[in-house]
Amino acid sequence: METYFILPFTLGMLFLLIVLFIKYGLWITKLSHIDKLRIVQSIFTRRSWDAIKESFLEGLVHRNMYKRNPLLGYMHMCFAMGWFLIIVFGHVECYMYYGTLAKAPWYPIFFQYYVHEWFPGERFMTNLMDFLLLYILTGVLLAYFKRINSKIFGIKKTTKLKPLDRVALISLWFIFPMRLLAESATAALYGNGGFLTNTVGQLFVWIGVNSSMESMLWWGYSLSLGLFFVGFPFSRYMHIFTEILFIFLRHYGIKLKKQFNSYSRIQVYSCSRCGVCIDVCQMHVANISNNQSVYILKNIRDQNLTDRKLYNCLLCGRCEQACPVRINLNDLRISQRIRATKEFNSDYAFLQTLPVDEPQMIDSKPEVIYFAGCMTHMTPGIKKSVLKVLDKAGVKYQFMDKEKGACCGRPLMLAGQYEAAKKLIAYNREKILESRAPILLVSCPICYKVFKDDYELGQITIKHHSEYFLELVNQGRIQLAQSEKTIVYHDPCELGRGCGVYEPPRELLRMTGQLQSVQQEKVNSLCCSGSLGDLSLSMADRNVIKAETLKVLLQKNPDVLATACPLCKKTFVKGVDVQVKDIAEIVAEAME
Amino acid sequence: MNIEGKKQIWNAYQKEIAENDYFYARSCIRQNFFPASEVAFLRILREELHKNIIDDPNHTTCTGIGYHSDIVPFDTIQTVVARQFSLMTQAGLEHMAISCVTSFGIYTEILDLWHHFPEQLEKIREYLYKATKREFNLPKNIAHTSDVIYKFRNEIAEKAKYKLVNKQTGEPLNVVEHIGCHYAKMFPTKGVGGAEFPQVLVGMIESWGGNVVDYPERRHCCGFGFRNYLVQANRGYSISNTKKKLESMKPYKPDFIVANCPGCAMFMDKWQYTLAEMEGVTYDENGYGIPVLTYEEMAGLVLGYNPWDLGLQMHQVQCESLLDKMGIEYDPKAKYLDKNGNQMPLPEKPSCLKV
Amino acid sequence: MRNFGFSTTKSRTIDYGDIDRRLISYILENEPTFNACLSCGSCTAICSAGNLTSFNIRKLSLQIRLGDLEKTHEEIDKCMLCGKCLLECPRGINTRNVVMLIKKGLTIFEIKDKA
Amino acid sequence: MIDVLIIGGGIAGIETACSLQDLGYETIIVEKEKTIGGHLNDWDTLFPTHRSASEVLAHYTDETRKRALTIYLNTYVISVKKQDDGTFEVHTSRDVVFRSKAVVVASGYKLFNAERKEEYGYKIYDNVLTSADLEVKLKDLKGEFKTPTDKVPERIAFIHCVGSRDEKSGNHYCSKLCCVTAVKQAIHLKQLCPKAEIFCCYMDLRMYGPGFEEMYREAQEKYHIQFIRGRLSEVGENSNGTLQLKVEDTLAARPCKIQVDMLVLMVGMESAKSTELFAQSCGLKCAPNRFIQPLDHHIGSNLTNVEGLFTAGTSIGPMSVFDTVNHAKATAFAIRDYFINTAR
Repeated sequence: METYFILPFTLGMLFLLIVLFIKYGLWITKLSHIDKLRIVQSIFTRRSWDAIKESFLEGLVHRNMYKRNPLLGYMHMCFAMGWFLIIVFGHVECYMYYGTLAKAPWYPIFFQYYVHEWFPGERFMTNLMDFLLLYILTGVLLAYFKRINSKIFGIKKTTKLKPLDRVALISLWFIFPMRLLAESATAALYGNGGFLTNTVGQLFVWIGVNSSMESMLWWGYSLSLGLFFVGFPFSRYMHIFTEILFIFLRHYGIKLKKQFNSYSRIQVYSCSRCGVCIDVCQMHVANISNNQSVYILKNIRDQNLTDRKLYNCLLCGRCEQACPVRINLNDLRISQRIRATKEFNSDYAFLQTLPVDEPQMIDSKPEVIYFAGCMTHMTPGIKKSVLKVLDKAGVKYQFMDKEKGACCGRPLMLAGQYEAAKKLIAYNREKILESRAPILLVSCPICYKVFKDDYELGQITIKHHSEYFLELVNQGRIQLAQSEKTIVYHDPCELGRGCGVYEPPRELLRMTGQLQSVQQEKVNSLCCSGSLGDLSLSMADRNVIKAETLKVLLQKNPDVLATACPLCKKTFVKGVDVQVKDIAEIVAEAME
Repeated sequence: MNIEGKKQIWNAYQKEIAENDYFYARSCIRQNFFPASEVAFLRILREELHKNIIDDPNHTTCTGIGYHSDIVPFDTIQTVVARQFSLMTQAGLEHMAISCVTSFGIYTEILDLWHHFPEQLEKIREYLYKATKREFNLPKNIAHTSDVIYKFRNEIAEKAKYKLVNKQTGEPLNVVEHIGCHYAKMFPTKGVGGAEFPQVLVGMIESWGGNVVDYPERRHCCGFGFRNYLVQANRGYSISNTKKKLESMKPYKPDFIVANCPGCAMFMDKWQYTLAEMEGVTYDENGYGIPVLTYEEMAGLVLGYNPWDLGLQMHQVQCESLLDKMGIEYDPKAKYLDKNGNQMPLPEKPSCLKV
Repeated sequence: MRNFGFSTTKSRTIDYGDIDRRLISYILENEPTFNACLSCGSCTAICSAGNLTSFNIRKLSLQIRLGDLEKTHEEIDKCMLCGKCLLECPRGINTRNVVMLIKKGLTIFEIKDKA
Repeated sequence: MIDVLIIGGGIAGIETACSLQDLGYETIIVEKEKTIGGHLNDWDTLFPTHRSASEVLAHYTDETRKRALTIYLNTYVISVKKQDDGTFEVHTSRDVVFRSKAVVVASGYKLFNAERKEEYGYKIYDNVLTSADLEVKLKDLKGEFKTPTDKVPERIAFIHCVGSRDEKSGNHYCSKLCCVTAVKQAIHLKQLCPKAEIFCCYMDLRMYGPGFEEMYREAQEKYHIQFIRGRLSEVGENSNGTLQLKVEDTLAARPCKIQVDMLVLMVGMESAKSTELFAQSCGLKCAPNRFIQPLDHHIGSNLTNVEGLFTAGTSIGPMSVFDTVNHAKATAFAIRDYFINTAR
């Protein structure tokens, strides 16, 4: 009779398994046909092994999180690794005693309750299990502290909870202390147990313990487990298994689409809400602390995402870079914007009626086709410099949007106007292909990103002017003179994190001046705050964020603040005394 | 509405109106559409007020309609006006009483011009002399005929047989007054009460027992606007303006409209018919339309003249409802009899406006 | 109804007692900076869509404020959301958000263009 | 013989007297009203801070008492005559003739009489007020704000430039303070009647001073006051006592019809009638806008064409309280320079 206490655990686990089976089953069946093929084709390849390796490193060891925040990583590792090992060794112990693995699942879980006698290796196993329990308990202790005071973790703010999360969280907090108490009570009654349970058991002996009290504690242990399992699929703890699924799918080459789909959902549920994204978000500077990725993902799960939160994000990609689970946070947010705005996309019918440009070069095809973009037209210095360099190097080029040009489509993409963007893309794409130029040269990283991701230009290589100018230098077509001026370089979000271009601008700057490093650069660079990704951020807030970014950039008092984006330049140029220059301008000057 | 404030403004805009001996300048529109009004005016002046007024058959149009339609040059109209003055001079008179508001505006404008540019006056004297061998003196006083009635409104009130009062309820009738644009908008000091709150008709209405209705579009043009009516393609604009006015006065339930300008009286009357035919709307509660009177007709009714002698049967909006309200006795059978008692041809019935 | 060869014209007057305030209220609720517009026209002068079409964001904003929504749909669809106006606006109006709110508002309130 | 006679006991006159006393000169002030402070007495709050006008007034009343300044109330100046020895003889409505070494004209301004814009219906339609009437109304406000016909207003319009920049009113100049006053009053009314819709019909908005533009922006963004670029052409009264305004929204190039419960006319400043009177008696030169013509707009705005005759405050043109106080202080220094130079 007294073994009824296994019921909460068993039922809870049964429930959890059924729910997980249904959920994962649905998610996987809802993947596109191609994605499913990808899985079938990859399942028996090296990719699975890589996925297992990453699952171990990220799902259990939490390596990425550890790198970013050791204490937080350790806490997560305690829970994940500790629990995993305790289950594994629980089964080992069970096998050692019963000689079979075909025992009901509650035997390994409540092993101490069932088995009180000696068997070969018993001492070692008991102490090992005690050690693992202690290991987890240190993690639990940290979790308590984190709730009380997140600052000791170096986290500005901890995530907020909803009721089911709270149930799961509290039951989780109880599981291992309860196990300790239950095992200790048993140890007290039977005079066994390892270094931990035996010691705590001595205490029980001292206060006096009986079997009903023991049974009660085992009930407590089972109940907290059962409760946790029931809460599990509806709480953030879904991430534990979903993350593994996500890692496998990612290794199988499945990519996020523009439309929110099953894979997006898997990504959403993979978030462990560790809060790393909250930490790196620059919005805090402007006292905005409700729209960081972790909250957005939670809102997506809870289906209560407001426009205000959805659109108030610079889409700088810093959180995506920092995310230990490597969730595609930017694209996830954009897919939500696509969903929110799908009913009102423009068809840009006027594009069909625009006069066709006279071909600028009829006899020979141009070396490059240059697309300045809207923002570059607002910074004539950049445009002039690019053209000057091209002329000096004797490059045959066609200026695509010299007089009249349609927008590249990236700003629409950022706003979620995917269908509208496709219209502009089709229009511009045709013009680019018509030119027969092998290289598309761009000055604006915002354009660069969309050309690269969405234009499908085939053989045409897309180059930002920093990349192209470096090529011209290497080919000896232009020569640069080095000056003594100190320069710091600001990585534009779309060029750096967006397209992975970090080195070419730096190389050019090393040739033209004295490049200094800054505290947060390359993947960790800060956003200038001018981003078109944010639709609702006020100018005042943008200015506050900009000021903080400038503080980091100008720490060493450089002579020149260089960047490679007209929007970054335009954003920085108001409000600083230091010279703000685009790479193109610097190169053009250094040619003389 | 602060009446004291209004009176203060009126005090600032009282003009001099001659006492007697007027040279009468007729109006093209009035003599064609409201000929009985002119007759009534002369009768009131001669028989009721015992004034001397000369109606010279040699006088002509002032050519104001042509002038405002860019057909008659300015020098020409000045010469025509000069000829009227010469007729006045020839009659030994010094006071003009002008029936038409357009003419009144033109006379005023030309006299003001001559005042500021005497060389222009000399030129016109020369033109007139060359053309007709006529010479002229400038009038000492010019008044619109409504100014004259205004001046003697109290004398008329003393002789009144009827009041502007609903006989059944004893309540004063609600009257919308409409002042022709050219009466005071160009020269506010030349109109009784100024341009913003003219008193000329208000004075008559109030001294004859009526209640003046102030409504937001009170100052708005009747819609005539010369070219806007005369060019058929523009008539939509003309009628839209009238509609705006009528819509604005409708909530005040006016018993009738009175105008001092013959064009205004005509357009506010006739356009009611056109609007009813075009859009099926009328601006009173019962579908008869709002009667539109000239101030001469209003004075005539007050003095107890026969409505058919006043030519009220010639209006588009029929006036019986008003006559009934005022308790004026009339013979319905005599409505379309000519002065010899013969039946005239009956007008066609409108399809919407009730008669 | 009889045809006289002319007809009354609809008044062009904006009657403040009878303005369609749905869209403007929705925009102001979500983007209060919209009201700070001075009608300086710099947004329109720099506009990428304005360079290609007759799109005039200043005029459109004004019409929305006056509840004149007869052609808002057709007009706002010309905007490419490139953000140049955002950089140009002397009063820091979040123009791109305004555009998105106009588009969304037209959808929410089912406001269609007059044919 | 006293050192300086000051015509006008408004803030300009008192500030000049205080500053002159600090410099060691003896003054008397001649004020035509029965109390000092001039127009400030009728003002509720001051832009751009919404500070109570009575606070500023109290400051000057205290100063007057503390310094025991000599002030002749209920006394107006009839003529100012310059003597051969350079001193002045000032005849007033009192029997005494004042003699002084210098005279300061601090006679201020008068407000445009809105009745002159008949088409706006001031004193004819009950719900038409001037900005000055509104100040008085706000100053004496007890309980809920209501229109003159006792209604909680749902719509209010402010009309800028009433009698300013208007040839037809005889004033071609800009009164420069009405714009910001309208914004201040609009905000104040919006605070009192949060549900009211408030319109400001303007020709240009001239937010020239510190904090003015910020206030304007606040009015737009926070208080949703609607600014219509267009000048009121005429006002009509509806049967329910509301007013119908005709304005063109010149930016939209369309006529507008606005029905309001209350209309506030932003009346401009004009040269005081009394100034014109005695200006003639001493040959003081007036500018085409009828205010006194300063000797030099840039470096001598306190001096006039008559040596020894100075100006302070709005006798030379529209000025805010802030500008007036500064101008008056500068006048004191100009007088000291004059005395030093003539003694030499």
